[in-house]
Amino acid sequence: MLLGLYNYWIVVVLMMIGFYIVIAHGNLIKKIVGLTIFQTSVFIFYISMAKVEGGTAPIIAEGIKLFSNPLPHVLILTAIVVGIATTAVGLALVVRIKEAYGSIEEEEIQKKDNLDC
Amino acid sequence: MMDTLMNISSTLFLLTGSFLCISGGVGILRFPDFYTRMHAVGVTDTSATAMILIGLMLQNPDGLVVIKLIIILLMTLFISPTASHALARAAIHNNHKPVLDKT
Amino acid sequence: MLIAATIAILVVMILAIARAIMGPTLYDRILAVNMFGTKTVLLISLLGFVMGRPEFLDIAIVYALINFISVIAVLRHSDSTIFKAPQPAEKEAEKNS
Amino acid sequence: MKDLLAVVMLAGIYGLLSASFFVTMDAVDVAFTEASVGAGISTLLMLVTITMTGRSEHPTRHKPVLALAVVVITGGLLIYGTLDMPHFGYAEAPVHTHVAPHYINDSMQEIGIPNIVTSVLASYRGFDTFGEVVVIFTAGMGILALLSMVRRREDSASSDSLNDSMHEQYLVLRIVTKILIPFILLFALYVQFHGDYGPGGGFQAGVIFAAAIILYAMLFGMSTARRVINQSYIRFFAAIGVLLYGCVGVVSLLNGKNFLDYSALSADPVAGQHLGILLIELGVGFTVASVMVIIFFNFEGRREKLQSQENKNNENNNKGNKKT
Amino acid sequence: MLAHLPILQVIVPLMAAPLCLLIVRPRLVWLFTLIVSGLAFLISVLLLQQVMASGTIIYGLGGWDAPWGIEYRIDQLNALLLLIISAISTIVLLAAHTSIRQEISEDRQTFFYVLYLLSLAGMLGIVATGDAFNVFVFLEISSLSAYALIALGKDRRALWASYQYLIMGTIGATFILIGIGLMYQMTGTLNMDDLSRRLPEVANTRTVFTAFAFVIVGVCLKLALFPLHLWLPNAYAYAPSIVTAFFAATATKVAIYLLIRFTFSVFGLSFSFTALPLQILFLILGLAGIFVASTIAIYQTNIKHLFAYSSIAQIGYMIVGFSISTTTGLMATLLHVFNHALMKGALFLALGAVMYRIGSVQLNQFQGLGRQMPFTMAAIVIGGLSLIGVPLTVGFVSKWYLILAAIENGWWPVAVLILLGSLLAVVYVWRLVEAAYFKSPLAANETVKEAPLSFLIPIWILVIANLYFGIDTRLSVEVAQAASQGLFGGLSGVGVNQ
Repeated sequence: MLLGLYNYWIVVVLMMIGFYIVIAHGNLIKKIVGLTIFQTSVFIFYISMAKVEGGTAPIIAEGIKLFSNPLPHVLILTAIVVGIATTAVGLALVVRIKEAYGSIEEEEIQKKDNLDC
Repeated sequence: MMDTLMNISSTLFLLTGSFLCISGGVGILRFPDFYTRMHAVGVTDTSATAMILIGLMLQNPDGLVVIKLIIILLMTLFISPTASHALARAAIHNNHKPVLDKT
Repeated sequence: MLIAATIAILVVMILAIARAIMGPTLYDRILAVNMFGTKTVLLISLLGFVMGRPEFLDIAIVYALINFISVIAVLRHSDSTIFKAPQPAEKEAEKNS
Repeated sequence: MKDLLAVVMLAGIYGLLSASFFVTMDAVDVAFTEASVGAGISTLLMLVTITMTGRSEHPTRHKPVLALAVVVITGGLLIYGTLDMPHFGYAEAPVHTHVAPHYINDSMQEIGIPNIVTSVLASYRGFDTFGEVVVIFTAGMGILALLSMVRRREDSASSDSLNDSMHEQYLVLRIVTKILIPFILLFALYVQFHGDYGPGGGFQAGVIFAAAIILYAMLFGMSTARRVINQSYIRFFAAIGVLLYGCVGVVSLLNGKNFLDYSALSADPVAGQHLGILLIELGVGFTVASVMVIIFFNFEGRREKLQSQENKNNENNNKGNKKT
Repeated sequence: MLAHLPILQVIVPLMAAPLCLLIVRPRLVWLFTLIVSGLAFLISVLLLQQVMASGTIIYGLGGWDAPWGIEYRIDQLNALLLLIISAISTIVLLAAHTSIRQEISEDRQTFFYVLYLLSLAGMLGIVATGDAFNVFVFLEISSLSAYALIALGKDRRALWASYQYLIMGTIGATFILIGIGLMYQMTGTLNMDDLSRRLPEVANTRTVFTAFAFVIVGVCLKLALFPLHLWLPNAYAYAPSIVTAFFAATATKVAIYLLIRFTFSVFGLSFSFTALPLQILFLILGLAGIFVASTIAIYQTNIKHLFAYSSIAQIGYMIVGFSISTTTGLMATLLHVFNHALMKGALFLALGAVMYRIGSVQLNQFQGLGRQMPFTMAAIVIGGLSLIGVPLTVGFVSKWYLILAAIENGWWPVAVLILLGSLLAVVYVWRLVEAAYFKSPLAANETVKEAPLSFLIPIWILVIANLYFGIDTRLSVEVAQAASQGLFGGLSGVGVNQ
């Protein structure tokens, strides 16, 4: 009976993989990759809640009665844009950090900072 | 009559396409070095795509869909050989040696 | 029949991912990703038919496009100095070649 | 996996996979966007970044027990939360019974566009989309504030040298691309204006348009691309997109309706909706395309600067060796 | 146009931002930004009057009714926050040109003002909207611009701080997104008012519980609540002075607003404080925040760090008031939100002035500044007294109501602890005063002059506000009281549909 939820469980696992990469890895680019995976998994979660059994894409055409829910699609369209914006800014920061510190490893940067002050 | 013919032919096309796909997949996994793998993929990719797309065209022979399918087909015919070519070129350029038989 | 083709493509996708993970060299990975992309194009077009709404093929076109662009991007940046320094895995590959 | 390049490629594959999943979940518009963004643009940006920051990750010594604990707790909480959810695909779930039916049943009369997603995106929740455009604009400004720099001659020189090397190497590529680019632009326009009837719309169109330009820049060298596309104009285009969107809203304000109420744009409300959606999609397209180009050009500019510096250093080293 | 005030509040700065790009000369851009921000301030004043006069204002965007379209919903709480944000931003901007011209290179200044406006608009949008997902969108607008603004700092550590903030902030935002998604899945709506009506039906499901937990954690990440505060000190310390002054006074306040809005209005008091042991949890975290942060602040040598940690401590006070969750307690929190904005605005602006003259805010640099920059240092002293909570300053008012609330609830120990926390504030403020007035200036700083008027005017506007609202508490108290009572009445106040 709980099988009706398997989809959400997979999504949760994906989310957690991304989340783990973000908080556990020391490499700045890897953190950002993890962030994208985390967000994408959240998108998958939204989209799967919009699915209706036997429904089709919410584009009205004759002869089709049952549509999936369009609202989460809209939300996720917006969220994807937000995601790419964040990724771009984050990567720009990584580039600048590399130029300033000569490294993109969290530990080394911390060391250099401690030297600074 | 016509439909049955079409169905049969599309089925055939799809089957051939799938077979080519699989063989390509096996190839990319099993072949010893980069260039041979590339051969496997480069050959099967294009033809398999063509086969399957033609099969789909026969499935649903009406206006826009077929046109789009043709566009996709053309794009793949353009792109995938170009990509393979450029890839091999780059591999050579950054002197990446093929495996010659060790006998 | 469509289903059969879809399954075949999914299988191939898995193989491609395997190659992309194993490597060993950069070019193997690019190759695998490129193959994966073309297979995705096929998968999308097939899915359209499987779900009975084949008018959404634009997505497949975009895929083909994006795939091309990403391959070119990798190739172009493979000229830059940083990629010239190969990974240990690749060094081994060079050795037994 | 220590090779960042492989990491990025696999991330791109994840984008492609999730997009195919969206197709199976009937979310064609989302799949469209995810394909062009998740698999395309973000992978591209990460690649450029890697070429600047180096490709291998240093091994981390400490064992991240704490991180693991946090993740396990969060995941556990989420799983626990899913237990009372309506089942997957269950048609009577509140999601499908409360607000959405209104969109599905009435959007055809109120807005008259077959693509429900577009009508919700552009009209019912038009303000969210305005916010979305502003987010992209913000990102563009942020990139400019972080990466933009005054260009000098030696940078372009280095890019020219790269340019030539590409020329010898990828002749075939260039020719094919030359043929493709016009079609890509055409396709972008199709996506832009077909968004009311099928998947697509301003955002996707903008990304595709930008993709064409990026393709050109990658194959024909940045300096050539800079000659074709003037940076300062692109900034203005980005601004104009946002302004166009906003002005549509302001016009409806001046006509005495609420902000972004397109029915104020014309005597016949449905026609007004059509006009409004057309205009704002244009605005979205403008902003997205130009911001994407801005982002890519600034990253590339940084890369060229670094490369030219490296070349200079190498030359100096060689000179030093000769002297000794 | 009066009917359209709620939306004008947000779109005026929002659309001014791209216009800035069309103006080239930084000075003009600054003037333009200042005018726009002043306009926003004017609008927020009018809004506050309207709300106090005629209750909640509802504004349906795109002309669609609430659950289908997005609606703006301004009650006393929103109006108060809008007023604070736009006022602080306007005052801070007065000093911007002088400070920015020195701290940011010529070709970046335009982008600075664009991002500043965007961030302002984002905060206003978060506060004004009545739609859960719209909150997320505007949250991202303000955060993205914030990351870029912080990274504009001169020191390279600004980049690293900004990156950490980006990671933390994005995780927080994604958590909020997950929470909103779960809520939506159980209720099928995104409109806050609608949510507050439909959530009770499903209140005892595990999903809603999870949704609540995620939203709260996400907001607390943005809020820099004690254990999650790690991104804040560096971000404040290395950002350009103007940015620090603006964010220290406003950013965390917006997060507090979100916390209050979600717990009281959306989930409803009865659910919020029974589902989780939220009350006691927040009480502990708040008190811990007060003591730990104040103690760390005492050992800082970089004064920006010092006041950043004191901000975390002040957030602790607000959370304590929030956790008391009586009308008085909430009122104290809102008062403290208002007052803390005044104090920290003044303090960080004064630090900006010191930065402008000396180029550093290390403690030893302050030696003897009491004689060289008398007005600036006097402002810092008054701000510090206000932080401590000395009578006749605003700090006293909010602490007074806070202790009152604690005692009403019979929480004597809490009241005592709050007083002890203030004593810690005495310590770290004293170190600054000592350095400034009882030490002879460094040889390097012999020739330092008083800060220019463009700094002194905004600083002293804020300082005088500090004193005025400390003496004549009618206005602030009245608004805060109305707001907290409105919250306990729930969201469904008398709506004036426009």
